[in-house]
Formats: sequence, C-alpha cells, structure tokens
Amino acid sequence: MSVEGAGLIRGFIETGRNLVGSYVDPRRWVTVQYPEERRATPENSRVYPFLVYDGADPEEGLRCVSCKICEKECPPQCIYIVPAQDERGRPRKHPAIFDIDISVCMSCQICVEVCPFDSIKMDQAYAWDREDRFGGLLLHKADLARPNRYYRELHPAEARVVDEHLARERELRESGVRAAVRASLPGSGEPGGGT
Amino acid sequence: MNMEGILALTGWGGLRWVGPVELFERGPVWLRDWAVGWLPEGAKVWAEGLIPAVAVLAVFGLLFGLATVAERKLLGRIQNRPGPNRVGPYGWLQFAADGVKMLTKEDVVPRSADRVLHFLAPIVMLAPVALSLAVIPYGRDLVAADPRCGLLFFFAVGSAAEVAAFMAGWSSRNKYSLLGAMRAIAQMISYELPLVLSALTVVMMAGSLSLVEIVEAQSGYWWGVIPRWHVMTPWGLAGLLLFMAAAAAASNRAPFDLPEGESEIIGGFMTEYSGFKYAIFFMGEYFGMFAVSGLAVTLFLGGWQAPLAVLEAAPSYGWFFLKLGVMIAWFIWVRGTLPRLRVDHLLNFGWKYLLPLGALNLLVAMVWRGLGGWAFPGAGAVRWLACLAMIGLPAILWGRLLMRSRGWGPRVYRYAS
Amino acid sequence: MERLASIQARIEAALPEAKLALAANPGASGQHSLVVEAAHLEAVARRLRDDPELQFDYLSNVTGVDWLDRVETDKVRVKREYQGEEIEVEESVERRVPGYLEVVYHLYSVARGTGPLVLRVRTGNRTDRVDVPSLANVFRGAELQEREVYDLFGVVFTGHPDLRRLLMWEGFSGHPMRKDYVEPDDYEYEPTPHGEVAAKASRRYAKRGQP
Amino acid sequence: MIDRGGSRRDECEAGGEDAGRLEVSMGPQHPSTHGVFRMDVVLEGETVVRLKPVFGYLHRNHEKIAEQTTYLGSMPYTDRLDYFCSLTSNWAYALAVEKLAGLAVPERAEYLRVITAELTRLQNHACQMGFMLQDLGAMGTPMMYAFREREKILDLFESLTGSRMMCNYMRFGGCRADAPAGWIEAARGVVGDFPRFLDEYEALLATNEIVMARTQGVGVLPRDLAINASASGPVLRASGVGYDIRKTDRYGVYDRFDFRVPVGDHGDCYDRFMLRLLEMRESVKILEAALEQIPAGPVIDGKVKLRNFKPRAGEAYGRIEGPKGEIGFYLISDGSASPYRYRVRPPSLINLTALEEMCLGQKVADVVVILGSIDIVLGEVDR
Repeated sequence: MSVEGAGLIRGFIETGRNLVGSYVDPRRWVTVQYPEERRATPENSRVYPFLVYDGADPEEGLRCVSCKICEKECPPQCIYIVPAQDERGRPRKHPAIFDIDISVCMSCQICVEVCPFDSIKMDQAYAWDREDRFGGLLLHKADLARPNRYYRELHPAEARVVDEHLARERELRESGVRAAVRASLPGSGEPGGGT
Repeated sequence: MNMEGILALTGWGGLRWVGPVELFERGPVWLRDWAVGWLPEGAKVWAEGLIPAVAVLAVFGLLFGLATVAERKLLGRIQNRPGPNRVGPYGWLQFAADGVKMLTKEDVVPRSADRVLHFLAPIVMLAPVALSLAVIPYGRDLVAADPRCGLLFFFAVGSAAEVAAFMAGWSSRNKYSLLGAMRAIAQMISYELPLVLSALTVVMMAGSLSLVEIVEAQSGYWWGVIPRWHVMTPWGLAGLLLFMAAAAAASNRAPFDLPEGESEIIGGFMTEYSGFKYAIFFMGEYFGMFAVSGLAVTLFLGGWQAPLAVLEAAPSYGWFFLKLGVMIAWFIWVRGTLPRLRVDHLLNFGWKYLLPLGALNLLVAMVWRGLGGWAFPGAGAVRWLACLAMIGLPAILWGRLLMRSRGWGPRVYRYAS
Repeated sequence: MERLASIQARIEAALPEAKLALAANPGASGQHSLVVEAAHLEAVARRLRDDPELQFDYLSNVTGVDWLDRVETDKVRVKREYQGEEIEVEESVERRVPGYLEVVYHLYSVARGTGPLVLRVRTGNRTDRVDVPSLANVFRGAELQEREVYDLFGVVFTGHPDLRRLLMWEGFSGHPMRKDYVEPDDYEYEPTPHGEVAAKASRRYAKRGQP
Repeated sequence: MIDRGGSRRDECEAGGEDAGRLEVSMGPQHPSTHGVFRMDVVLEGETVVRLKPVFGYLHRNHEKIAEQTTYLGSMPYTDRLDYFCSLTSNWAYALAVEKLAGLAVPERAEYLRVITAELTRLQNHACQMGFMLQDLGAMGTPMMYAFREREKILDLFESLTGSRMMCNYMRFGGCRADAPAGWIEAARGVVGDFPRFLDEYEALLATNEIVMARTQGVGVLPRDLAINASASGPVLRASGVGYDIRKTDRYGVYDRFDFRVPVGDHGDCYDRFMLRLLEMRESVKILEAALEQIPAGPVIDGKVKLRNFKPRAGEAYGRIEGPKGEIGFYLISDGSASPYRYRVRPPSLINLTALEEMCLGQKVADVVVILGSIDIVLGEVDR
C-alpha cells in the first residue's frame, strides 16, 4: 500500500542522488571531454582498411598481389584494383592502382577476412576527417600503405599470429625451393635433403 | 575594507560615516537618490520610476543568463553529464555565446503568417511579465513600486501572457502552434485560480494586498529561532506546495510545459519563432518563472527576511535572491525528474485537485487563527498537527480517490508458465 | 513432411473443393510447403486458424517471390529425311515456361507453439493475372506486409482494405523487387508528389494575392 | 473534404463532416517519430479520430541489395536494419543461412551469441524506455541514464567485435572472432552492475504517478488483436500472450538457461514499459549463467567456406526473439552465390499494424507515447 505522491518523491530522491553521485561516483560518469581526452581504442576496434608492406619500401614491399578477391567480396564495392604489368605487358603480382573510396566503405572488415595474403588490415582512428568531401575520401595506394610495424602496434595479438603464419609459409616456400634446386642437381649426396 | 566605517553618500549631499552592514543594506537606495539628485526638478519624478525599472531589468536580465546556464549545468549533473563547460570559467559565460547566436540567427517568418501579430507576440509576452516584477520587494525598502493592491496588480498583469501565447499560436498559421496556443490558454486560465486562491490565504492572514506589508507581517521569530514565515505554519506549507504546483503551470515549466511540449507538438506556440524573437519568448518564460518564484518567496518564505536573527547583518536583498535561487533550483530539479502531464490530466489536476485543496486551505488558515487562543501546555504543537492533518489527510485521500477512480496504480506482473 | 501431409489431409477433408499440393524443399531446413489455389486461399487460411487441432493463429511473415519466365530445352528424337533416307535425330525443342509471382505465408501457432507452416499461392502469370485474395481479413498482420508485396512485386490483393504502396511513393511506376526491374539511372529526377503540391499551393497563393 | 496542402482556414470553411477537425501531418520531421516516420493524424480538439501511418522515407531496398550480393556480403547490411540491435539481426540472418545450408555451430559460439544477444537486449530495452520517457516529456533524464549504461555495453561490443554499433560479428557456422583476453570478466562486471541501474530506473519511474497516469490505459492492444495483427516481442507479451521464441523455438542454447517470461494483463503502454524492465532482469540472469558456463573451444566451424559460399537449392525461414520482436529472415537459394530471394521480417514494421486502433480516441500527446512504447527503428521499418 503506497501513498499517492510517494512515487514522485522517490523519483526526486533518485535524481538527487544522481546529482550528487555525478561528482563522487565514477560509475555514474562516462563523459569524455573530447578534444582534450580521448578514450583508448580497444585492440579489435576498426575503421577503414590499410595495406601492409614489409621492409622499408611502401611500394615494393606491399603484400598485395592484386588478386582482386577483396574487390569482388566488398559488399558496397568500394575497392578498385588494377594489376601492374611488366615491360612486356604481362600482369605482375602487384597492384598498379589500389583505391578505396572511404565515403562508401562501411568498415565491415570482410576484405580483411577474405584476403589470403594478409595484406589488407583494419586501421584504427579515434577521429577521422577530411576537408574535401570527394577527393579527400578516395584513398590511393600511397595513402593506404602502412608498414608491418604499424600493424603490430595496432593489433599486437592478431599480428603475432599473422607473422608466425607468414614466417612458416616463407620457410615452407624456401625449403621447397631449396629442395627443388637440390633435386635438380645430379649426385647430390646430402642425406635427408629435399624431404 | 575599513571596518570602522566608510564614507557614504546618503542622499544628495549628505555625507556620513557608516558601517559595512548599513552600506550594503542601504547602498542601492542611496545610489538611486544620488543619481536622481543630479537631475533637474521636472525630471526627478521620471527618474525615480525609471532607475528602479532599469535596475530590475538589468538584474533580472543577468539572472536570466545565469539561470539558463545554471539550469543546463544542473540538469546535466542530474543526468550524469557535465553540461556547458566551455565558454568562460566553468562555462558560466555560455549565455553570452547563446545570446550572440540568437541575435545573429536568421529571423524566419512563415510566408502565410500574420506578420504584425507574429512580430508583436514576443513583446506582449515579455512586457507584462517584466511589469509584474515591479511590485516584488527585493529588500528592505527595495521595491520598484508599492501600490496598495500589489498582489492584485501582479496577477492582473501576469494574465496578459495568455494573450501573447494565443497571438503567437494564431499568427504563425501552423497547426502545432495553434494546438500549443489552445493548450496555453486552457492551462493558464485554469491555473490562475489555484494560484490566486493559495495567495489569497496569505492575504487573509496578513490582512493586506501590499507585498511589502505581507513581508513585514512575516518578521520576527518564534522562540527567537524559528522565523515567523508563513511556510512554518501548516496552511503556509500547504499553500506553498499548492502555489508552486500552480506556479509551474502558470509559467509553463515542467511538468506542465504542455504549451511547448516539444516531444508532441514540436515547440507549441513558439514553433515558428527563431532568432531574437525566440530569445524574447525564452526570456519571457524565465522572467515569468522569476516572478512567480519571487512571489512565492514573498508570500511564504518571508521575502527578504533573514532565516535567523544573527544573520540579519547580511543585506536583505541577498536573502531574497538566495531564496529565489533555491526556488529556481527547485524548478530545475522538477524539470530534471518529472515527465509531462497530458492536457486533460492537467485540467483535471487543476480543477479537481488544486482548486478544492486551495479552498480547503483557506478554511485551515481560519481554523489556525481561531485556535490561536489556546493556552495549555503543548498547545502550539497540537494546533500545528491538527491543522496539518486537516489539510494533509484530505490531500492524500482525495489524491488516492482520483487516482484509483481511473484505475491508476502500481501493478504486479505474472510470468508465463 | 508427414506432418504437413496430415495437415493437408485434414484441410482437404474439411474443404473438399480446395486442392492443396505439397511442395518439397530440397534444402537442409526441411521446411516444406503447401501450395494453395488462389481461389481457396482465404478459406484454407481461416480453417488453419480456427481448426482446434491446428490453431495456426499467428501469421508471422508474408512475402513475395518473383519467378521469371524460363526457357527450358527438351531433347526430343524426331525422324527426319536426310539425303533420301529417314533417320532419327535428336533435336532440342525450346519450351517457354511462363513465370509467376508467388506469395509465401509463414504461419505459426501461438496456442500450440508449433510452426512454421509454409503456405504458397501463385498468380497466373507475371503481367495481367497477378491477383491473389487478401488474407488481411483473416490475419490483420497481413495488412502491411501485403501492401509491401503489392508495392515491391506488384501482386494485387483483392479484398485488401487499403491497398496502397507502402515503401515507394504514390505515383512510382514499376515494382522494384521483380527480377527484371531495371533501376533508373538517376533517382533525382523521378517525379514526386511534392511537385504537384507545390504547383497547387502556388496557384492558391496567386489567387489570394499573397506573395 | 480535407485539402492536404491547405491551411486551417480552408479546412474550417470546408464544412461537412470534417469541419472543426484538424489534419496534422506528424513527421517525417518530428522530434518523437524516432526518425523519419510519418503519421497523418486527424484531430478533433486534441483527440485522434483517424491516423494513417506513412512509411518509406528511409527505404533503400535492402532486400534487392542482398539479392545482388553474396551471402556473406549481406551480413554487414543486416547491422544497418535495426541499428540498435545489430547483433540480433546478425544472429537471425546467420540462423536462417545455417538452416538453409544445414550448418552446425560450435558450443562456444552459441554461448557468445547468447551473451551478445542478451547484452543487445539490455541496451535496446534500456534505451527504448529512455526514449519513451523522452516522448513523455521527461527531459532526457531517463534516457541519459540508459545511455550511460549503454555506453558500457557498447564498449564491450567494441572490444569484442571491433565496432560499437555496426558489429558484423556473426558468421555462418559461428562467430567471427573469439572474445579477447579479459573480455568475459569485463562483461561480468558490466552485467553485475546492471541491476543497480534497473533499481534506479524502477525507483525513478515505475511508481511515478505521472508515468502511471500517462501510460496506464493508454494505447491498449487487446490480446486477440495482438495475435491477429502479428505483434511480437514485448508488445505481444504485454497483451497477455506468453509467447517468447527463446522458449518456443529453443534456438541456440537458450534451453540451458533458467529464465521466466513476464506477461502483462492490460496491453497498455505501462505494461509494455514494465515488461521491458522485467525482461531486462531476466536477461541479466541469463547473462550471469552464460558467462559462468561458457566453455572453451573453437568459435567457428572451420569447414564452412567464407568465400564462394553456395548453399544448395532450397529455402529456409529462420527467426529469433530480437529485442523488438520476432526478427526473421526468409531465404531461397538457387544454388548460386547470392540468394534468389532474401526477405527480412521486420518486427518494427509489423508491430505498427495495429497502430491506428491503439491511437484512436486518445490524445495527440498519447500518440507519441504509444509509438514510443512499440519501439520502432526506422532503419528496420523502411529497410
């Protein structure tokens, strides 16, 4: 049995408690004073994709082999790739053009998931703005390329797995090459070689 | 500060040494007399009216600015966020930025609006509210005008706001504006009655319509500690509660802000106003809130009287504005807590609840006076409790009856098997 | 499948004139469906709802499917005269299978917790015989969804209380969810009802002499 | 006859049945239509005598887009249907595809799905109540409290899925990523704190006389009409139907948790409001159990192809109990990489079927409250 009006008074007590509580209880305080304070982004956080390169050269070190899988799988179709060609006009395993239209990209991460070469990853940004609505939001290969170091900083746990995986593949490939070379040499006497 | 005394100008030409207490208390009056003294004889009578008017507008203009910031900051804290904190120290100059924004905004008038009425409505809104500020005594001898019928003047002038609301709603030629205007009329008319009725109790007890005299009737202390404010009596307490409920409705404040009702009818009668005209409306609403809060302070909270005899050293207008600040904070707290009523609930609440209780409160005040002659030990407490029960029990029971008759009440829920 | 067959038998026993057909679902979900003739749809739905043993009282989902006209090629052996002698050759004959629009209903039973029961009804073709009786009078829940199917597929629901477009604007031509719908190059220049409103308003203001 | 483009004077002069009536077009730009929803309301005084909802201002033909993209490619678009509850939309779509292709989901993934779905329910219900109170004119206080708690839940979503709102987390046959280290503990902390917020809400609102006066007996949806009009979720249960797909279909691992389904007896706005409060308490119970029981193991069936996913021909309808009601996906596969037919059953839209019945005879101020109590998101209504 409650007295009419008690509900209102309970409400006043509750808002009064919050009024005081906002000064003393950190759980009641989620506001961040934006330009001065920035909340740390968690490791999994994602905004737009970038391209990973190994070594020092952002052009030659790109892992991308322009297989166009991401272009095909991208739901809003915001990726545009043209493979590079060598002098004789044959396609090289390298992108000549790799553009992402950020104004269309919806940060879904599907390109990252489908990439078999671990060459496209998700960037993180707390705030992201450009003055030019059209050109500024079309990112080219040079804007997208980031060193592997950067990737390791952004997603340490994920990068560790990727690095291990790539190292294993490289080892396999190189040992495969070595084996092939050895196999081609007649009279190779080393035991256990080329297994 | 020289604690021994300060050379002060008391009236035109009179110089004497006064203490700081007297300086602060009498300062505003001296300043006025001094300024008037410069003028030729014919202009003095005008200046004596104009200077307080300008002073009141200036003080309340500044208070309006500060109150908007305070409201947003307090609401923010109630809602666990900081509120405005960027412009000026701790955001207290936000009102200046808002003012600049309002002034530089485009003034949009709908093509089919009645331009003359549309232009006049904000002025008609602000002017009477500003007038009603004239009769409130802000301190000892600090009142812009003290007519014998001060309270009557207050209510008479204040009701002009209804005309303004309807002018704005009708001239905008917008359906939401019209709905808002109709709500405003219905609400202001129904709530003027309980407002007047609860003020009438005070008039009856104080025996005067002059607000200055009403404040003076509340001077002194019981047993030297409890101030003889009306709120300390059962009928005064009930009167204050009734008055505040009705005042919130009369000044369109939450939870009675239906004429604006921005979640239902966009902005009510202010929908088609922008820029400076909107600012004037806004100012009018705040002035209205100040006026009714000031009146509540005057009628029930002892006006400029200090709460304790030892605190009387502080200037009297300081006490008034402190109490006014408490009233404003109360309005803000209500706004941060309660949802809005519906228009039919609002009218029901006014006519069926506040009005009968207001009438009953008159009766309680009479009984209070009648029981004043009791002289047995503990008579004071018995009288107090008897009168409180006389108004409190009917208030609770009548409220319960009204709620239950419509089937409103807490519910118990079952769970599917 | 057996359960669906028993429902079919039960309905056919109650409504002898209504013929139901089982449509098997080759997928993994096992949600087979009953195909109802358009003429008996309302009666079947009402029976499904009111039958005390079935009580399919909750129409969860109504949607359309557009099946295009298909060209199927049949291999036939025909005798042909070739260089004086008659030989049997294999020829492919093209057969045009007319397409149709299909409305699919997913029914559940709130009372019994069973479902889904999938009902399908088909229109005669995709052009002029596109009407299907409305279920809005049996299940209110069909009202908005049938409007949507009408809007996006162009199925006309006869007996619907308020058959208007739901998502596209009035005056829009075409049915976007049809498989052969061609998107216009530029949506910006589609006529909208607002043009008419603006023209009307300007006429009225001109008459009154207002600016 | 009402001239739509006309002014008040025209309507009053027109005479006849509609004389003295006011036709107001509430929306698409109106503070309380939760986006770009529009209602053509005819008022007599302040009483509603006719109400026609108008849809489509946010229509983008989601279904057509999905029929032109791959199965996987539709997943991020489902986030954008009901942008408050991306994870439940994800789940419903993943469930439909799993039914279509006959996929099984690892146990840990099922638990993660339950956890994320219930967290979604918590933040959706909290915000819905805040919005409804905002429509009642409560100046944002309850909404801010709800957003304060939602912030904590969205932080969890961000550290699990990478995005606060557009999570894109579920995959066919599991979830995209396992919970990072410490996530389960963080979630436990947030869930443990949540009842405090519920108590606060209850104290602030549940017995508030103004809330009761404004919502009790307002927007009544009778039991039979609720079923017949295919209402779902809290709207259906507030009308006295104890129908919860989590109990009926027992999808995921919901049969392992002990929770109750609250039912209202009046079908009014207050019941819809209180049911959400009670449902949140049950969700907290589910979450506590799920976070306790969650087993170790893989989160996705590694055999399911991400690219070139082509389920065999067939069809499936999968539905779950989303926060707003029954969210379902109907898919027809023709064996190719994109669905032949892709249909969303939008609970927000279908719950609006009986809107006019609920609003007739009520005041114009009630219309926004009723709309708020139904809980719609225009991204899903218009798709």
